Amino acid sequence: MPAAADLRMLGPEMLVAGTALLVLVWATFLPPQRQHLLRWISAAALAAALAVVLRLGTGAASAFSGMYARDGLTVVLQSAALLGALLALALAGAYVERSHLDAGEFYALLLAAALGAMVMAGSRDLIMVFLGLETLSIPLYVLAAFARTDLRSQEAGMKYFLLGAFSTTFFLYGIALIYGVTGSTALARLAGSPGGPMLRAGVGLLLVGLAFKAALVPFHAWSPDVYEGAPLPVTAYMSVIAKIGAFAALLRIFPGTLTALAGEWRGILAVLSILTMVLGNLAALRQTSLKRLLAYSSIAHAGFILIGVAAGSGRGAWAVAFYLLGYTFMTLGAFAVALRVTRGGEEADAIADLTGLASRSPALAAAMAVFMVSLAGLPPTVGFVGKLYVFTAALEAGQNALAIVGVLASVVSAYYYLRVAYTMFTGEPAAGIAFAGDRWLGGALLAAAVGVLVLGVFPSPLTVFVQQVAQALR
Amino acid sequence: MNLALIVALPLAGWLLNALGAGRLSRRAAGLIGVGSVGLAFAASLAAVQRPEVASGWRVVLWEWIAAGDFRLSFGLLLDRLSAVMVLVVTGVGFLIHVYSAGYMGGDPAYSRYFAYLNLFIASMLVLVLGDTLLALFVGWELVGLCSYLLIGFWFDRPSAAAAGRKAFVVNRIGDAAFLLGMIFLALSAGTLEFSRLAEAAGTLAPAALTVITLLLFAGATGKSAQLPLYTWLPDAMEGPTPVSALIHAATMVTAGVYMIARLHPLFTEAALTPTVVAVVGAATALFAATIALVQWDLKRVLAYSTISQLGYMFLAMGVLAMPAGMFHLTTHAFFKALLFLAAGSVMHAMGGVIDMRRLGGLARPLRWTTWGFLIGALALAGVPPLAGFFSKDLILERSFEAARGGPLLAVWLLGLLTAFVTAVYITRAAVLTFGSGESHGHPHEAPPLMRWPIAVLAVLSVAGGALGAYAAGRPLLVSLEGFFELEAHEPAAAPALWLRLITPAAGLLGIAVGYALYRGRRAPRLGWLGTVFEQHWGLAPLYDRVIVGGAKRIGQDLADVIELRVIDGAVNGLAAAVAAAGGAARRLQTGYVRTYAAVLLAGTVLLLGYWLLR
Amino acid sequence: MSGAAEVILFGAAALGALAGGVGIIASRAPVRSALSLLLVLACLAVLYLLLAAQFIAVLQVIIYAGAIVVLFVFVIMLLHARSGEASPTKLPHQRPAGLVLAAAFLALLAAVVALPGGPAAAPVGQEFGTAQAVGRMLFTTYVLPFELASMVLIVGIVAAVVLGRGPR
Amino acid sequence: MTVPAVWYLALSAVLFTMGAAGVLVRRNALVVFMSIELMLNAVNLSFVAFARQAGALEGQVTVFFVMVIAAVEVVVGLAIIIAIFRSRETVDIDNVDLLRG
Amino acid sequence: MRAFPLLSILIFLPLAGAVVVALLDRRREAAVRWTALAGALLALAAALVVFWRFAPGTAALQLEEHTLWIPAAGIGYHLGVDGISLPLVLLTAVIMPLALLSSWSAVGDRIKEFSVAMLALETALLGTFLSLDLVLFYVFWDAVLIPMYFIIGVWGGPRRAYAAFKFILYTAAGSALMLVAIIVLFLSSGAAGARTFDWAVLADSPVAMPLQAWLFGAFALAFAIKVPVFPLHTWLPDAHTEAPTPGSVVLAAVLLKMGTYGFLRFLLPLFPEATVRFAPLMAGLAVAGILYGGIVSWAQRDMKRLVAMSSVSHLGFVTLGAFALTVEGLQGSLLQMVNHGISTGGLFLLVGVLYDRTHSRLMADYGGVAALMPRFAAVSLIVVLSSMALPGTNGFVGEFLVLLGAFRAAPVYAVLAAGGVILSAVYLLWMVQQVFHGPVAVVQRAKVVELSARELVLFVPLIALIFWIGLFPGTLLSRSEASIQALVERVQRVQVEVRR
Repeated sequence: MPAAADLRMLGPEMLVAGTALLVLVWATFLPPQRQHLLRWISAAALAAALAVVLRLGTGAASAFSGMYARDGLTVVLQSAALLGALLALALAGAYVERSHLDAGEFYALLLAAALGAMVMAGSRDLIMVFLGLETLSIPLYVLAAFARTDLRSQEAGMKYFLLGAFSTTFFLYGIALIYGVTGSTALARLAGSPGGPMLRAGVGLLLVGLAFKAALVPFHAWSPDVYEGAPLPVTAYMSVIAKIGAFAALLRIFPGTLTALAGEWRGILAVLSILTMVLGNLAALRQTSLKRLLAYSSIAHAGFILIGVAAGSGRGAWAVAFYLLGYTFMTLGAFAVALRVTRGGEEADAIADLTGLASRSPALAAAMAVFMVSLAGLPPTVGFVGKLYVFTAALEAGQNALAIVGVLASVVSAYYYLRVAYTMFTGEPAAGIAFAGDRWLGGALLAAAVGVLVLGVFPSPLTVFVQQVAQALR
Repeated sequence: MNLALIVALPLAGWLLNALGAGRLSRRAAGLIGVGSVGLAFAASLAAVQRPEVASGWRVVLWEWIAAGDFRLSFGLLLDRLSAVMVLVVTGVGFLIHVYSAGYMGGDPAYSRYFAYLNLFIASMLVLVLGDTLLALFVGWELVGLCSYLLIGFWFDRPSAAAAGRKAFVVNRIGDAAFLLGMIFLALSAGTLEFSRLAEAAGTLAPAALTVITLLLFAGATGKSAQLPLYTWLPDAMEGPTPVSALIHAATMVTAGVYMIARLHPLFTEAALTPTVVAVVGAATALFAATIALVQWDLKRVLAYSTISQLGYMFLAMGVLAMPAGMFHLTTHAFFKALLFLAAGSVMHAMGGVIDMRRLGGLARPLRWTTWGFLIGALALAGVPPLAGFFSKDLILERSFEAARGGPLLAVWLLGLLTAFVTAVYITRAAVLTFGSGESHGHPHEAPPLMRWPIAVLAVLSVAGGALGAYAAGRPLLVSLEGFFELEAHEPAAAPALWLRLITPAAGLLGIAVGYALYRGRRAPRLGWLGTVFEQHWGLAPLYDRVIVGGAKRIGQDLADVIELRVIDGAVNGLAAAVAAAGGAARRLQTGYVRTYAAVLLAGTVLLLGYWLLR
Repeated sequence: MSGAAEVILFGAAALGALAGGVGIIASRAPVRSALSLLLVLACLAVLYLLLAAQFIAVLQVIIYAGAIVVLFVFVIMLLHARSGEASPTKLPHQRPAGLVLAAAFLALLAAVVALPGGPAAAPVGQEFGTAQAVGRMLFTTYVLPFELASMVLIVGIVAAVVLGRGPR
Repeated sequence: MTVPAVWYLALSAVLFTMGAAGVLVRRNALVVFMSIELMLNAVNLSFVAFARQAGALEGQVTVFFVMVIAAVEVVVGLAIIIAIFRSRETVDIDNVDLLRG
Repeated sequence: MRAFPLLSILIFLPLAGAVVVALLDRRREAAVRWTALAGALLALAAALVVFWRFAPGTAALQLEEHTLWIPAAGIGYHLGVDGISLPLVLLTAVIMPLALLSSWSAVGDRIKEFSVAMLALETALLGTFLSLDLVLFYVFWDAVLIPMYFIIGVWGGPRRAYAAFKFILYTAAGSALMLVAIIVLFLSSGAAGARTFDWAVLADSPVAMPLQAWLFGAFALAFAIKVPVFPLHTWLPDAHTEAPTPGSVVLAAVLLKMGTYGFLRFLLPLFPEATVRFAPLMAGLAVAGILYGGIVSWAQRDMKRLVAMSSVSHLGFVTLGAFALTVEGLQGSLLQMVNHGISTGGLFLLVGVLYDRTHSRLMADYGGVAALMPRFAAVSLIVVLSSMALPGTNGFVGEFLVLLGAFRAAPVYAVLAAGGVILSAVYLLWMVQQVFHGPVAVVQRAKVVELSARELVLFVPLIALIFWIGLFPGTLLSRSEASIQALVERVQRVQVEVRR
C-alpha cells in the first residue's frame, strides 16, 4: 500500500483531479446563470495546486514504488502546466459562457488535461507516462470537438482523435519493445539497459508518440488543422499544455534516462528540431488565419524548444523549461488578444481582422505587439532569453548546426510575427469588429504581457527556478 | 595678432553681410564689403613692413588636428613670398570691390554678393598665409567654394548654376590628387609645416618626391585651369564680371603657381616634375591662346587668355624661374583684372551684351573703358614698356637659358609662339569691340565707382613692370630671389640682345597681323584650323561625350541594373525563394487525415530506419 | 499441454488472427470488418492463454469482444454505415504509398523483433497470470496508474455525454 | 512454452503493420478506427509474450491498462464519429477536409 | 560604495520619458510633443554631464557600472564609457531632440505612439553604445530594431511595409549569427562556471585563431549589414526613402553608427588576429562602397534615395578608417561617424523640410528653391558642404584623417577612396543645382515658404557643430585619443606577430 508520505506528495494532483470531479458534478446542480462559480472553483484549485507544488518543492526522487517523483523536473514543469491551465481558464470563461458550451464539462476536461501534463512531468515509469499522456490527450480530443455542432470543430476533433490514437499505438509498441529488452517499464531500468536494436526501436517509437504530442515535424501534420478548427480557447490551451506534457516526458526519457545512448539520439533529435523549425516557420509565412498562424508558430517553437532536449545536457533541460514557461506567457497572450477581438460575435480569425486595431484599442495592440516581438525572439522579452538559453545549450553541446539554423529560423519568423504587428498599426479598422471578453480575460492578458516583459528584463529569478530541472537529471 | 587681423577683417565682413542679408541697407552692405577689404589691404601694407617678414613671421593660432603621430596646428605665415600675394589679393581685391559696388548696384542680392566676395578674400588670404600645406589646402578649397558660389551667383540661370557646379567638380578632381599628394607628403616627411618642409625635402626618397610633387601639381592644374583640367574656367565667365576679374584672373587661379612657389624646396628637388610642369604650362599656353583666337564672347577670350597666361607662369615654375613666375603672376593680376573690368564696363554699358559680333565702335562712347582695355591689351601682348613685357620677357629668357640648347628648347619655342598668338587674339578682341563699326543702342560710360579702379589698374599695368625692371632695381625680383635662395641674376649675365628683342617683336608682329586680319570687322574663320581650335583640338568632344557622358551612363547603369537587379535582386530573390518555400510547405498540408497518417508513418519509418541502419 | 498441441493451437490461432486482420482492412462492408475484428480478438485470447495470461484472456473476451465490438456493430447499424468508399478517391497515390510504407515498416520491425537469441522463456508458476496475481500488483505497485486509469474512464464518460448530446 | 516468443512477436508485428496499413488505406472512419484497435491488440500480444518470456507480470498489468484506455478511446472515437455523421451524413474521412493549408 | 549610476540614468531617462508620454491623453498633442522633447533633452543634459565628467587622456573605461544581471547564466550588467563610445553617446543625445522636433511637422497621426517609439529607440541606442556585456549589448542592439521597424512601417511612405520588413529582416539576419558567435565566445571563455559575457574579460584573452576567424565573420556580418558595407546595403535606400523624416534622421545619424561602432568596440579588440587577416577585405569593400555609393547616388532622382546612397559612400570612409588599423585612420573613422551623423542627419532634415511643403522627394519637382527660401538655401549649402568634406567643416577633418590612415596602411586604398572625394561633389552639387537653382519650377509655389523659427532651431545646433568640429576637432579627438591608441597598440602587437 502506498505510504502516507507518498499520498501527501500527490497533493497537487489530487487537488486538480478532485476539483475536476467536483466541477463535473456540481455543474449539474447549478443554474445556468451561476455557472461562473465553476470557474472560480477551478481557478482556485489550480492556484492552490500551484502553491502546493511550490510549497512541496523537491525532495522525493522516488515514490509509489519508483513510479513517480517530485523532483526539480516535476516541480518546474508542473508549475508550467498549472500556470498554463490557469491562464487558459481565464481566457476560456467568457467564451464558454458566450458560446453556451457546457461549462462544467469544459472545466473538468481542462483540469483533467492539466492533470495529465502534471502526471507526465512526475512519471518515472513508462506506464505512468502512457497514462499521463492519455489523461492529457483524451480531454483534448473532446475539447477540440467541443463545439459539437460546428463542422470545423468536429473535424478538428476527428483528425486529432484518429491521428492521436494512431500515434499512441506506436508509443505503446515502443513501451512493449523496451519492456521486452529490460523486462520492466521503469525508467530506472531503462537507464541501465545495454542498448541494442530492439531498444533503439522501442525508444524510437516512444519518440514518435511524444513527437506527435509536441507536434514535431514530420509528426506535426494534425496540429494546424486541429488548431484552426478547435474553439479558440481550446486551441490556446492545447498549444501550451500538450507541449508542456510532451516535453516533460521527453526530458524525463532522453536526457533524464537515456544518458548512455546520448550519442545516438542527440543527432536524431537535432534533425527533428531542424525540420520542425524550418517547416514550421516556412509554412507560417503565408498564412491568413491567425489561429493557423499561431499553430505553425507553435510547431516552430516546438522545434526551438527541442534544441534544448537535443543538447542532451542539464543546461539544455533547464533551457527547455525556461522556454516553455516563456512560451506559455507569450502564446497565451497572443491567443488572449485573438479572443478579445470578435467579428459579428464570432471568432475573428483572419489576421486582416486586426487591421487598425491600434486606433481602436492601443493597449490591446501594444500587448499584441509585445507578444509578437517575444514570439519572434527579439529582446527585451522572454522569448529572446529563452532562445538565448537553448542556443547556448546547443553550442555548449557542440550542436552548432542547430544553433545556426535556429537563429536563421528566428529571423524568418520575425516576418510573420511582425506582419501581425504591422497590420494592427496601419489602416482603418474593419467593420463589424467588436471587443469581447471579461475581466478574467483582461487580467490574463495583462499578466501575460507583464510576464513577457518582466521575465525578459529580469529573467534571473525564473532562471534560478528552472535550473532545478538540471539537478533532477543529474 | 596683427596677422590674423588681415584674415579676420574680410571674414567679419562676410559674417555681417551673410547674417544681415535682407536686413542691411544697400549702402551698409556695400560699405561693409568694400571697407573690410580696404582695411585688410591697409593691414597688409602695415604687416609687410614688419622686419619679421624677411625671415618669415609665423603666428600659430590653435592646435587643429592631432591624431596619433599626426599633429598639426593652424597658423599664419607672412614671408616675402606671401607678402607679394597678400598685397595682390587685398590690393587688387580692394579695387575690384570698389568696382563691384558700382557694377552690382542694381542687383537685388547685393548683400549676398559682398558676403561671397568677402568670404573669397578671407579664403584667399588663408590660402596665401597658411603656415602649413593643410592650411593652404583649406584656403584652396574655400576659394573653390567661393568661386562656385560666385559663378553661380545668378543661380536662376541654369547655365550659371551648371557652370558653378562644373567649376567645383573639375577642381575637386585636382583637389583629390592634391589631397593624396599632401597625405603622402605628410607621411613621408612627417610634417606639413612649410618651415620644416625645406629640410625634410632632402630626406625624401626621390621616387616619393616625384610622385608627391606630381600629385600636387595635378591639383594645381585644376585650380589654375591647366591642361587637362582647364574646361571649367571659360564656363566660369557666367559669373558677374568683377568676379571673373578677381577670382578667375587675378587671384584664385594663380593659387597653383603660388603653391609651387611655396613648395619650391620640393619641386626643385624633384626629378621629373619640373619638366612636366614646364611642358604642361607651355602646352597650355599655346593651346588656350589658339582657342582664344576663335571665341566670340569677349569674356571667354579673356578667360582663355588667362589660361594661356597661367601656362606661362607654370612654364616659369617648371624651369625653376620662380621669381619670374611670381612676377608674371603679379603683372598679370594687374592687366588681366584691368581687361576684365573694362569688359565689365562694356557689358554694363551694353546691357549685358558681350558677344563681339554685336559689339563694335565703342571707342567713342566709352572713352575710359577703351583706354583701359587698350593698355591692358598692350600689356598682355608684351609691348614694352608695359608691365606684361617685363614679366613675359623674363620668363622666355629664363626658359631659353634653362633649356641649354636641349630638348626643353621646345618649351621656349612654344612660349614664343604663344606670345605671337596672344597678340593676335587680343588685337582681334580690341578691334572687334572698340574698333570699326557702329555702336548699337546708346552706350554710356560707367559711373565713377567703376571708372576709378580701371584707372588705377591701368596705371599699375603700365608701371608694374618697374617691380622687375632692371632700370628700377627689380625690387620684387630681388626680394623673391632672396626668398628662393637663388643667387641674384646680375646684369653681368645679361642675355643676348636678340633674345631680349624677340619677345616684343613677336608681340608687335601679332598686333600687326591681328589688326590686318580683323580690321573692318572682317572675321576670317581661319579655315580648318579654326574648327580645330573651336573643338579645343579635339578635347571638347572627348570631355563632353566620352568622359562626362560615359560616367553618367555608367552611373545610370549601376543604379538601374547592378543596384536594383543584381545586388538588390539577390536579396529580394532570396526573400522570394523563402516565400515560395513557405507556399510549398503550406501545400503539404492537404487537409486529409490519411495523408497525415501516411506522413506520420513515413516519418516513423525514416526515424527507425535511420537509427537502426546507421 | 503437450508441445505439439501448443504449436498446433498457436498455428491455428495465429492464422485466425491474420485472417481476421486481413478481413478488417479488406472487407468492403464495415460489418464484416467488425466481425473480422471479433475473430482477431478471439484468436488473441487463445494466444493469451497459451502465454499463461488467463486473466488477460478473460478480459479480452469480456471487454473487447463483449463490449467494444458490440459497440462498433451497434454504431455501424445506427449509422446505416455504407462503406463510404463508393465515390472515387481523391488520393490516388494513397493506397500504393500506404502499402509500401507498411511493408517498409514491417521490414524494420521484423529486423528488430525476429532477432534470434532472445532469452529463453522463464519458468513460471501456477499463480502466473491469474486474476489474483494481476490484481495484487494492480493494488500495490500499480495503485497509482490504476487510480489514474479511473480518471481516464471518467473522462471517457464525460466525452460520451458531451459529444453524444444532440444539437441544442 | 514450446512456441518461441519470437513467433508471437512476429505475429504481433504483422498484425500491427496490418492495422497501420488499414489506417492508411481505408476511408471509412469506423474501419480506420477498427484498424487502430487491431494495432492496439497487436501491441498487447507483444506485451503478453514478453511478460511470459521474462516471467514478469508487469506486461500483463500493462495490457490491463491498455485495455482500459482502449475502451475509453472507443467511447470517445465513436462519439466523435457519430457527431460528424449527424452533420455531414458521411463516414468517409476524405470528405472531412475543410481545414487545410 | 556604489557609485552614482549616471550611465544607467542616461540610458533609461528616455524610456522613462516614453512611459510618461504613454500615460498622457492622446488628444493633448502639444503636451505629448513637449513631454517627449523634454525627455530627450533631459537625456541630452545627462549626456553632457557624462561628457563633463569624462576624463580625457586615459583608455580606461569610465563611469563603470558592473553588477550581475542573470548570474545563473553568467550574464552581467556592465556599462562604461570610453573615448570610443563617448562621441556616439553625445551624437545620439544631440540628434534625438532634433529628430523629435522635426516630427512636429513630419508626423501628424498617432503622435503619442510615435513619441514613445522614438524615446524607446533612444534608450536602446544609448544602451548599445554603453553596454560592455555582450548579451546586454545584443539585447540593446536588437531592441533597436523594434521601434525603428514601427517608425518606418507605420509612419512611412507608400512602400513602407516593404521597406520596414526589408530593414528588420535584413539586419536581423545579420545579427542572428552574431548571437551565435557571442554564445561561442562565452563558452570558450573558460571552464564551466567561470565563463563570462563580459567584454573586458573577453578582450583580454582573445580566442585562438581558426575559431576567431569564424567569430570575426559572424560579428563582421552583423556590423557590415548595419553600416552598411557594400554590397550589403540595399536595405538602406528603401528604409531611408520610406521612413518619415525623423526616422531617416535617426537611422542615418545614429543607427548606422552601431555597425561602425561595433567594428571598433568588438571586432578589433575581440578578434585582433582575424582583424589583421581580414582587414584588406574589409578595406577593399569599403573602398568599393565609397566609389559605388558615390556613382549610384549621382544617378538618383529621389533626394532621399540620393542621400541614402551617399551614406553608403560616406560610411565606406568610416569603414576604411577602421580597417586601416592606424591611429589616424581610427580617429578619423570615429570622427567621421559623428560627422556623418551631423551632416547626413542634417541632409535628411533638409529633405524633410521640403517634403513637408510639397510632399515630393523627386528633384525634378523642384528648381529655384533658393529664390523662394534663401535662408533655407544657405543652411542647406552649409550642410551639403559638410557632407562634401569641405575644409573648415567637420567632414574634412574626418575624411582627411581616414585617408591619411588608409594611406599609411596601403596607399592604394587612399588613392581609390579619393575618388569618393570627387564623387561627393558631383552628386551633392547635382542635387543642389536641381533643387535650388534654375528658374523657380516648383508646382505649389505658395507652399514653399521660408523656414519657420522651429525649423531654424533644428539646424542651428547642427551648423554650430559642423563648424566647431571642423575648426576644433580636438574637442573630440583628444578624448578618444587614448582609447584609440590603446586599441591600435593591441592590434599592432598582433600584426607584428602575424608577420613574423
